[in-house]
Amino acid sequence: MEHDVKFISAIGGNPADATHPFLTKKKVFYATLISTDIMPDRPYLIGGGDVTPRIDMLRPLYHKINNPELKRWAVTSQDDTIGLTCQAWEVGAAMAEGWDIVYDKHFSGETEDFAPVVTAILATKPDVVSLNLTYPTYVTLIIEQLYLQGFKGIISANYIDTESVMQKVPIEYMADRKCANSFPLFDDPWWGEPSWQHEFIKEWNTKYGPGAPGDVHRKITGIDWDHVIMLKVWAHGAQLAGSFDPDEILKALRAAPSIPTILGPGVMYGKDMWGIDNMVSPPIPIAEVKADCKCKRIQAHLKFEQWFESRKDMIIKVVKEKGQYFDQRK
Amino acid sequence: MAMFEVRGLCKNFGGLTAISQLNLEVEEGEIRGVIGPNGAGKTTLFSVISGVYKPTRGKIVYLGKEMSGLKSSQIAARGVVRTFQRTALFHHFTVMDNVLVARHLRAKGGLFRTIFGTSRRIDMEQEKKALEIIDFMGLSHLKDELADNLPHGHQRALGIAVALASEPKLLMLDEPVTGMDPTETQHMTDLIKKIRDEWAMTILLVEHDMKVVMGICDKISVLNFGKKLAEGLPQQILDNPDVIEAYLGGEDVVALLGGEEAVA
Amino acid sequence: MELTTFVQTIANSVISGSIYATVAVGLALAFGVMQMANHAHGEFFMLGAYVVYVFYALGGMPFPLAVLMAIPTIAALGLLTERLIFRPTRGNVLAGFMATAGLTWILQVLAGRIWGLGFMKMIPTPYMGSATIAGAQIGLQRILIVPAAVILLGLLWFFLHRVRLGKGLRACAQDPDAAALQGISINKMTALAMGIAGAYAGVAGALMAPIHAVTPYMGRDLLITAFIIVIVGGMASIEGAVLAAFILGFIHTFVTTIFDATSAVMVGVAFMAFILIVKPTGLMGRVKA
Amino acid sequence: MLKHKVLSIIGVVALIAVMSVLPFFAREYYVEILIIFLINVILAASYRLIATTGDWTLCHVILMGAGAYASALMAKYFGWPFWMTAPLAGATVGLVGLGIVYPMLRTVGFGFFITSLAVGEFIRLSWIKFHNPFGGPRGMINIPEVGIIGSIDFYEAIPYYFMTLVITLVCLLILYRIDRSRIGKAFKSIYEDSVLAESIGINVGRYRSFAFVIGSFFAGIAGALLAHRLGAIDPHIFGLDEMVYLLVWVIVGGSTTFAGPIIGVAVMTILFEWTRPLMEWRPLFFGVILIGFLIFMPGGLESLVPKFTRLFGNRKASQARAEEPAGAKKSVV
Repeated sequence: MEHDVKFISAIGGNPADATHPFLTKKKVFYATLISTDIMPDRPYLIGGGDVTPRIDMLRPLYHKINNPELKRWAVTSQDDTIGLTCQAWEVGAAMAEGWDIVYDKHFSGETEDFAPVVTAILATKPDVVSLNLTYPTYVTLIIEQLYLQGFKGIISANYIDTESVMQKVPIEYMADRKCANSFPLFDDPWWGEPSWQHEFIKEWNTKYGPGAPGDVHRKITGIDWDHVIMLKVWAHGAQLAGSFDPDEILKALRAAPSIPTILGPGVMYGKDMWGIDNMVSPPIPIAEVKADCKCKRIQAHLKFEQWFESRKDMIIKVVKEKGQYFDQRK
Repeated sequence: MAMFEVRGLCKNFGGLTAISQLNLEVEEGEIRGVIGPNGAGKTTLFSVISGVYKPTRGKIVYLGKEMSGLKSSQIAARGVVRTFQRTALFHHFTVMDNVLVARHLRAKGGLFRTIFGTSRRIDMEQEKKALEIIDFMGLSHLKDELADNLPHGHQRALGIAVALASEPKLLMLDEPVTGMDPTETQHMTDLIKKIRDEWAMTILLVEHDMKVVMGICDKISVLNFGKKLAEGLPQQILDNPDVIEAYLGGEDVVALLGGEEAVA
Repeated sequence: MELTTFVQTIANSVISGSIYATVAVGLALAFGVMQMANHAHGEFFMLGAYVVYVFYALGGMPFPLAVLMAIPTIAALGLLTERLIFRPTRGNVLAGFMATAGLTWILQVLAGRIWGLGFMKMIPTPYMGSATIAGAQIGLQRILIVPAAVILLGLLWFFLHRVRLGKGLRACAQDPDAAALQGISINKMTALAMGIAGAYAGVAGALMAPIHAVTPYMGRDLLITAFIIVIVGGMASIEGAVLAAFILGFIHTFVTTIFDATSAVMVGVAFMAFILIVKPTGLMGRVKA
Repeated sequence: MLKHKVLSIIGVVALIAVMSVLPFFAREYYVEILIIFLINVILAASYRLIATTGDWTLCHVILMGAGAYASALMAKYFGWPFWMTAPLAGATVGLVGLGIVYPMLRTVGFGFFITSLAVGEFIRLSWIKFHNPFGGPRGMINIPEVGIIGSIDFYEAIPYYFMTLVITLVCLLILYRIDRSRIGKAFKSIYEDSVLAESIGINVGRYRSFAFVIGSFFAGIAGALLAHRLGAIDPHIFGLDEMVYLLVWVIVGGSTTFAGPIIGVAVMTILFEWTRPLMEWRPLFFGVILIGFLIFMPGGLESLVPKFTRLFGNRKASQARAEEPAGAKKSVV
């Protein structure tokens, strides 16, 4: 640690596993997007910028409210850590919301051709096909197969890259399937004008957008703004605490009634999910793909905590059965 | 009964027959010549006996034990070792290492001895033995030279040294003197005799050089088109009209063999 | 497994078999002719897909044309590889293979640098929609692959059996020395073989571009499959490669449908090991692998 | 010859001396690099042992991975200490090697090479497939540290470095003895002329698998050292790219002499660190090096040594090479 690092922001997943003991020893404040990295023995790691798996737990609720008549819920995701853990939480939530889980398998990260995977899913005659935390590339290929193999139900996912799916599938199909995900667009009028979100997206585009000096040759992704959330949170905490000491910052954040994030005011939460209140938990937008604007539009903005408190016993039971509760993932 | 027997041996490659219904009996301590025109199946015979090819039919019996179908290494372990027509050597080994590797069968000392260096004494013995063989083949002045850098004659000699080093009871020499000048040939011929006499080995010899064959073989078997054409003492072979017909195409034998010394 | 699912899976198998075959024949042919194996074959496939990305997705050229563009482009790359890597390492198959492993890295980095990493490239599907065949729904884009593969393989067969040059190529594949004696120029033949290998890998990639996730690393996983196919088929045997390609296509697709892709590859490897034990020369090969 | 020996002994001693003071002058980061370097030395040297029989493989890195997993599992689930798990990991991988080499022996040369790629992939995929016990794509986390022995905390870089250094030296010594023993000679004789070797009683099949198993054992040891340093392992750090890096080391250094691959690792590690700034270009850079060496210096750096010695009129040059079976030009295949 030559440079006296105070804050590291990373996507998380496997890299975190190797570095963690070291960073903890050195008391480095470490933010990861993916809350599955949060562990009681990693006191200085906060997460939740990526709203996973809370969004995956709220989508069953959202679809139940809108389509109470539907019953059959199929869910899949790649078989890595985040996939396994987040799918466990989603299945728990879906069952708590009264869905029948008809398909609950993981496809391999090695998958080259998704036709067989989708064939297997459709063989279970699902009303909803949920892609949980499936990576965007796979999401595109799976939705393409759902389209080609004639799926007629609802498609729901953690994150849908509308742009690339449109290359493979008519926008109308996505609209008809009520393609829902929880990564909103920040130019969505829903945020209101003026709003922090709109300012942020404008700024990002001038910095990294097409033709800009730091042109990254792509649209902003969830990953991009996730980092912002965590940095914002940390800065806020440092302000409240008036110090860079991680313990102070954490104390301050936990005490704060509400923490500003790009998705709205959040709180420090997660003891029942990760064994420590290190998950930043803002309210969760759910957006659907619309044909008119060929884009996602926010339909709902759900608060997580109260809902979770009311369902948690059942959900946690399922997660434990799947061996994905934090104390089982050592 | 004979030390080494081949009974009704057949070897086919796809359609063509290389050896058919061959019988052979070799007595202990004998030097047996196997001759015949090119493509008569001599080298194939060696390859089958030494386990490079599996026989199509027939038996190979050595010291009363069936041997057909074993791997070359197992056959060598039983004491039957062959040399090759091509100068088969470990070309990037020194002369010494060539012979030492060939001591493999006779040397003890497994992995652990190797690792803990307790195989020193054994190594010493082996080197002593190897030097003995090298010296016997008249290569001691070259022992640290790369086999690759040796002149042809010495390479042939080394080839035999390698075979000797594995201490066979039956040694099969495949054209040991090809490409040698008269002096080298004479020297090699004497060596082969000495091997039989001093190392108490039985020798099976394939050779084109009639002088050599006639000179050292106790008995000769003539192959033609994979079949045994004749068998007997050198003189009998020379007098055998079939042999003269088939093998020497009816020309004047004596002339061909370079006069009286051959006949004698 | 329900009937429709079963039919659907058969269809999927045939499609992936067709692609495998198109990719593997080049590998087998090249190996037969020059006894050299190209580790960068998967990257040829990858670049074939990028050709379509550039000419069709970016350049707005009609899809079929873009696919055809891949043939000369990647064939040229094949010729270059033969001249610059395989000829200097001729006779040393491991050296050639490792050198092309280096080429793999070079091509992957260049593709990543030129066209960017991150998510897959966006390539609009030229022929959206799907057809129903015996209760199985298959995307037109995929159905397209089967006739394409049949034509490509047919052309190759015709070339190798009816055209003088092709016959010479086959002669080389069977016995390079004999061919040389007949006055066939080995250099010319190896170049030709690599050209064809490139063309076929390239066009396969091009056809897959709208279906497969187009990234600089898309060739990597295919490589192992392709080599398993060549080994199972019998190192230098083109017919064997085609046969093995379809067998692997069925194995991979069925195991993926019933279990998952990881198991599919594992079963594929196990199958190869089994073949090696019972028939070391491969299904239709003469030479030992 | 004796002079030659004395010189090389002095050289080795000097090298060890340098290696033992180096960490005290290096920043922590570089000590970590040195640890990985030593592990790679074991890997490369054991790879060469297999290659001396003429069998080049593409699964050696995966066998190291098998060692890493084996040691991690034993440490995690049975709570065994490192000094137990490391050798046991070696033994386990030795057995794995014995198991996989059987079908592979049906092939030679390139067939063997490519088959080993597929078989290795099988092993790697089995880690992804079986979440229990291997942890799937995430691999294994919280692998116990070597911990505190006596008063030394082996979590700290420098103690771990010295432990690794000692283990590496022991491994190298053993590998060197085998290389020089009758067994090592038998390996090389197979490479030189397997038909002749078989004809003088060397069971080629058995010795090829023997070499493969020994090589696997040491790959396993290297894996154990790696696992307990990283604290977390997953299937992706044992992929084909890493394997090709190993090939780069062996080819750049040369496989004819015992020192060759070690030189390769040293030079390439330095280059690797040196090119860190141009991260995303690095594979291209190494690809060029690989091609360059295979075409223009197939003997690797070691092949320069005899050239130099000849330059300085050393008659021993030919003998120096003579100690080794494979001429530079033959160092591959």
